[in-house]
Amino acid sequence: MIGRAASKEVGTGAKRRRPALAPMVLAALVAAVFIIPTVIDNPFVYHVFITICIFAGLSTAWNLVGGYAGQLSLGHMMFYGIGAYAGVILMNTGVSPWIGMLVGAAVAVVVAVIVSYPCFILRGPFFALATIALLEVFRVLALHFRDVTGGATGLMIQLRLGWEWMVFRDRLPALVIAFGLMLVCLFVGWLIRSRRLGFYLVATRERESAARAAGVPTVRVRLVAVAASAALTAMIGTYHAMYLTFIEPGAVFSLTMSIQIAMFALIGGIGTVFGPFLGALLLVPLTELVRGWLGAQALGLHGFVYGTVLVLAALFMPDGIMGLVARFKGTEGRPDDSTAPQAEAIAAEPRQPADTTEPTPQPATGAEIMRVDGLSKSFGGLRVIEHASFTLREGEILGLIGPNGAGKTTLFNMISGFMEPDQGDVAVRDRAGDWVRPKSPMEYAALGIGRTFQIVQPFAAMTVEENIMVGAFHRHGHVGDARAVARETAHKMGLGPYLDAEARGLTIGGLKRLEVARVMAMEPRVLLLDEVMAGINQTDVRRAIDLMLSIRDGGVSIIAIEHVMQAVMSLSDRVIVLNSGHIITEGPPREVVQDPEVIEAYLGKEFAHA
Amino acid sequence: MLELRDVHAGYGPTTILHGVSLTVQAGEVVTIVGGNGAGKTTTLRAIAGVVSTTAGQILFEGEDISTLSPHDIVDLGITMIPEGRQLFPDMTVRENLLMGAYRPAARAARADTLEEVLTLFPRVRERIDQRASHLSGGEQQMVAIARGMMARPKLLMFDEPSLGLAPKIVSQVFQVIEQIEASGATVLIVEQNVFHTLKAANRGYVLENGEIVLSDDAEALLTNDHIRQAYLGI
Amino acid sequence: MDTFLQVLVNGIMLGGLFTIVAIGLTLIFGIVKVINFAHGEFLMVGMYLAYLLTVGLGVHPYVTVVALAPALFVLGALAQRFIIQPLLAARDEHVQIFATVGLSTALINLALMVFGADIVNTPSSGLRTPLEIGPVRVLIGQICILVTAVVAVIGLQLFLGRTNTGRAIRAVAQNRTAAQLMGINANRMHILTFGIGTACVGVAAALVAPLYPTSPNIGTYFVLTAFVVVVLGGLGSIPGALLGAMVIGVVDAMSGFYIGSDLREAVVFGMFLVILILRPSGLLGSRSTLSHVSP
Amino acid sequence: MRIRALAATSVLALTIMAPQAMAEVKFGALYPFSGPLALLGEESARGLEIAVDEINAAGGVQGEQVVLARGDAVDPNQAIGEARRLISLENVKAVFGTYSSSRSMAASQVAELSGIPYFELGAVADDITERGFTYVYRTNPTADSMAKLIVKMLVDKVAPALGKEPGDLRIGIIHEDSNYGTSVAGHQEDYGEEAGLNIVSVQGYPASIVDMSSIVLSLKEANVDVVLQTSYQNDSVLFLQQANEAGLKPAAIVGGGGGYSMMPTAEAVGTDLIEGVLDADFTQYAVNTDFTPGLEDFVAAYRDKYGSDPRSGHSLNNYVGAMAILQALDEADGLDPDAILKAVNAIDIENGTTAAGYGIKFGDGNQNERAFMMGMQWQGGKLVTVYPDDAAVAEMAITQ
Repeated sequence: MIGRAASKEVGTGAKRRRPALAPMVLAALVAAVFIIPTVIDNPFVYHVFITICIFAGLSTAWNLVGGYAGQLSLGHMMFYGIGAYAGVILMNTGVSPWIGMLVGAAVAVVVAVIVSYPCFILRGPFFALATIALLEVFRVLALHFRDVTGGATGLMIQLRLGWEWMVFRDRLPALVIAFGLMLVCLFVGWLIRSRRLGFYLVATRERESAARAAGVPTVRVRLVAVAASAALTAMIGTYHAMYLTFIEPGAVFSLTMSIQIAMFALIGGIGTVFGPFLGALLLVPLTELVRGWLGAQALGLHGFVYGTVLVLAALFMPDGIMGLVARFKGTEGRPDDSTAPQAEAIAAEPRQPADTTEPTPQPATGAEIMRVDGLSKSFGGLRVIEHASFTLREGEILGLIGPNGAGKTTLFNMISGFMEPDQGDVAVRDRAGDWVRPKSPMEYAALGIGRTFQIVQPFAAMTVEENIMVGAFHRHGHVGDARAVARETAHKMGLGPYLDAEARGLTIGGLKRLEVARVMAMEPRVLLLDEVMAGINQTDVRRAIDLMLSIRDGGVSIIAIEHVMQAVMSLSDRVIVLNSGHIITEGPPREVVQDPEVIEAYLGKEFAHA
Repeated sequence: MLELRDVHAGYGPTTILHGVSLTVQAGEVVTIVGGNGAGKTTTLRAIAGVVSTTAGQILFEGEDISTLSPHDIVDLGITMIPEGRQLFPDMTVRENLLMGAYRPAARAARADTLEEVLTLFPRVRERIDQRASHLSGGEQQMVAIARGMMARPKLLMFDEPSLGLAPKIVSQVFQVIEQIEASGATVLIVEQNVFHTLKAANRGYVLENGEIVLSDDAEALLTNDHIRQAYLGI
Repeated sequence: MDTFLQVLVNGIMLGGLFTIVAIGLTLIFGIVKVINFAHGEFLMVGMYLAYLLTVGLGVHPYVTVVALAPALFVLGALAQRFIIQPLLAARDEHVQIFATVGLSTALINLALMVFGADIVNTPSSGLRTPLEIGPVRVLIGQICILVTAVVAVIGLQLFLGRTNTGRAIRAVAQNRTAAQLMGINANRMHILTFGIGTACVGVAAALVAPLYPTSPNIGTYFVLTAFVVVVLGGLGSIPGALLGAMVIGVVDAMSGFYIGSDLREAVVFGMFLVILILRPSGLLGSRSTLSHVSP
Repeated sequence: MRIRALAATSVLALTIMAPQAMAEVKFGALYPFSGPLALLGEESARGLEIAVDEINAAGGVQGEQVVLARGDAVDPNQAIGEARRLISLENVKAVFGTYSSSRSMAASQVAELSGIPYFELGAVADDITERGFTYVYRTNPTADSMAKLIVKMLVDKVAPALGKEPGDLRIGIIHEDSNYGTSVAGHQEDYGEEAGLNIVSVQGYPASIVDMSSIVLSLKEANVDVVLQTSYQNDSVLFLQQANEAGLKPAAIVGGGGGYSMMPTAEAVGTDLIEGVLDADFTQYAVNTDFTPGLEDFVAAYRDKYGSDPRSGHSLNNYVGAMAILQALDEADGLDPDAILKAVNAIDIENGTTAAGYGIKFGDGNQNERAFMMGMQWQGGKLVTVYPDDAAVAEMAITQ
């Protein structure tokens, strides 16, 4: 959960509603990286700015994986090394590094996909350790296969000058290429962040399970991010090798440099589009200066300062420069969460004055849409669900009740693909009318089955609008459409005033509604609601009921786990009672609550006889 | 013995309790009733010091404990038996019980307390050298209660003791709670099994959206229409 | 055959060395659940201290353990209290990694400033004397390391299993909230654990310093190997660390002898990756500690 | 143009902290002053500093005092940056450096493209002067000459002393696996095969290694007579200790510079253990001073300035190279690059007339074709020169 600033990003919702000052400042800074050295026209200044471009580019590319996808890679230089070796080896056989660059990028993508896929099961520090180990393996292999890589002696490029060879006597062309590469990285970073892919990545990073429920192909989006990142890193590697004219395994597969590019991102603001750029812009010249001052003073002094700065930055500036900027700008465009009562009315059309004791007239329900047959699941020795079977019809509201621990959520997990049943299966009728047996959350989502989680799973660092957009993207690939759907849904759910608020600031009630809004935005055919009424105050329960009924009237089937009996009674067309993993009864709500077995299970033995 | 005055508490930016006031007299069994998410668990956690209080006071035997840390509160004689058992899964039952008497005051009488507790829970004695994670849900709940008693608390707080247990086991758990009451201990209990709890309790509070909306004798609450409708479903 | 035996014994001795270094790491890793990239640098600091004390006071290097263990305990406890703990609340666990990486960098360079890039050698005081046992040779110092490693494993295991404090430490690791409800001060237990883990490194430093040259970068080598050992043995499992270290030690020695020294690291890290992915719980790890793998 | 000048000035003001003095000529001193190579980087730079002091005391270069602008070449990319800074901001007339081969490769390329003379005084990688550069010169001997000397020493001295034909010697080569060790070992193999030596094992290992028992064991298995090790300090110490402990006792151990030339290594392993170990390296201090005139003065100057004896021969060799260049520059006609090249190309110093023994004359690729290494042996706790004979101060002692 990195980067509060992630949600304040240029290119996302915040952009249009705020004076465009920040983008202009950023654009000016980017341009300055090119203009300053050309004006001063001094080779050293050129070098500093070329280095800024290279590190900003590398750091931005790293950020696709380390920031957006939240996978802390500390071995990213493996891709840089691949690019560098591809470029140099090919150049020395007479192939232009421009082609070498593409070859390197292609190889890096292949390597990235192969090594990342298994590593994605690893979390946080373990992913970092695995990437370090991979980097070491690459370095050792580069040392070992000296026929190809030149081994420890390294490889030198033949000094052929000109655009074709990326080597110049003048500094300007070198800057042009470095700057160009940096722009490409920034553009790709911006593009990904402002498109569906970026939303999916951040959603996956924030809450993987919720993202899967929203139909996000979590593995695929991360692989795309890794591939893009690897390709960009490799391209910069190729160019930098031409710039250095000499490469060796220790220098290109360098852990220190891998950490350094991650650090630029950290200091600038991990997960933001321009954070890594700002980090490099600030730190590269600073490092040069500090080395000038301290390098000769004492052995290791500047490394000591560098390490200390890293610790301090982690302690006091975990959101980086972009975080500071966001904090400085304050919470404009965002209501004060602590005082505003978030129990904002749910804006469903009021229905006929309803009487809770009067069962809602049951509309003619359609054909079967889901069949659950003989599901069983045990954890360890404990049978959580035993042989559960039921069907769901189109436009039906099915209440699922039972004491806590009866297995309701487990059942939900199995009929949304999050848990594989030990026995039995789930069949869903797809839009074409054929019965299919989905397996993964993604397949369930693709069939139009949306679910909420009992324990709310917001994408905490995203705004309310962005949270809902993740759901909306399921049907609307375009950002604009998704945003429109998200806003409409938000207003319907009474979340209108909080569109720009970060999800983490909402109350439990607000989060529950956000959870429903996100799944609603998927425009599902079947809605699985896990205790969405809990924590909503009494008056809103009525409105929530109306909302659900209007959803149902739109042809959506609903299965609702609910404890608020008032809601269960007035909502459900049918109620299933689950106790200790068994379905003990099912039928119309009125009948079910009269059932002595239900009363005993749900309310206790004494009550049944009372 | 225990008094909450307008307590506000929550997690991070989210406030769950919006001014909860209640009292528990020595020797009483008091229950807090409410829907999921109403703030029952948070109330107990605030008393135990696991959740920090943002406003209001929690007085225990006249002393304000709202700023104390959990281990200090345990020292004062308040023990909470958490929801979902929360045993130490890789420890044996004996080790779990010993952890209950971790604080120095309880440690002195540890052997005696253990014997007393095991007498109360013969089933736990049978399982004493098993790993906690290998026990059934009901057994785990017994161990959790036994562990709580190891601290020899003046006030014992139960959070959803019947959660996830089969009806037969639930009855057993409540029998145990009644035994504890009978021994004169003060008990504050949070439970979704409203009927059972109100049967066992002297008094009850109804908590909705982080506020106490009703308080009365347990018997009166059992016949209260609002309760019957909202929590008993009739 | 004799050669094979010698390689095997070398591997086991190396295993002893890795155990003594990794044992503190697995404790910290398994209980505080923090990945401490500065672990190797703590060892480095310990080795320099051992050198200074041995040379300065003219004592046997093993005597320095009396000062090293407490000194490193304090160092570790301070790191936990002032660097790790403030970051536990951070929304992002990555920030912790950056912090320990920063600490590691700072310590390496601090050593460079104080001692220079030159290696220093702690007097070996007879510990380098080879013993011939049948066809194999081992150093007295290596045997001391192995014995201490085994004793430390048993000792820590007893401490964690049989003492109140040890149980409290485990309780915090297994269920922090429940532990707090038992009246255990979880933060203090973490500081204590970090301190004990680092104190183990102090013991290691006193044992390792007389046998191996000390340089600012020495920790870098050890820390990666130690991570491999910890993951192989199973996170937080003390006997696992011993087993993992033995496996890595023998693999290291065998691959160095039979495959070639230049590919040794590739073999060890390759093994690490395979274990991480295929058997993330390690050899002796409990499945319940698998917080590092997606469900 | 005014704006540009202003901007340049402000950047300069930001970047340059050193005070400027009058009537001086500035050269760059580009070495790794921090990072893992800092120790010998610093030691190398001291040789250059002593040469500058000496030249300044004698009136400077063309009447101007020489000042050095330091550049810290921690890694290749920084070497490039520092080279650029020295050349464009400090406006140095030439750059001296670099000790480390990889840094030298990177930095000298900057100088070449900028047309500023670059004098390598200490890096040994052959490639540096095999790139056909115009502005890059090297005064010191290379990896190639080190390997050549070691093989010659084996054939000329070691084999006869052991009473064996060179072809009967079983030779094991081990080396740290960075550029330095790898290239020396590669040449050892080539020259060894040329000389008909029986090389039975070649093994690389990372310099950061903490346990060499596997290598020691495999050498023992291979039953080697001679071990050639090219190494830094840590691995030299480890090897000597672990070989001794494992009972590996080859008739000769020949080190290739690095750790073997350093007093701390001898202190670390003990004088007993290092006794008789051979070494090939830059000229060191226990050498026949008839062959190295000026060496004693250098050592005296070093002691004066730094308060200790030189820690290795790196300072001496940097000193010799720098002196030759600076003296040539004093004779030159101005200090523009072409004048410098002209003056340097004219250098012709005979063997046996410098403090390092070797003469200086630039040949192919601007490599000093007269540079050679010396063979040394640890005798009685000192590293004494034993080969070639005219530089030797002691007989090589080989015991069977």
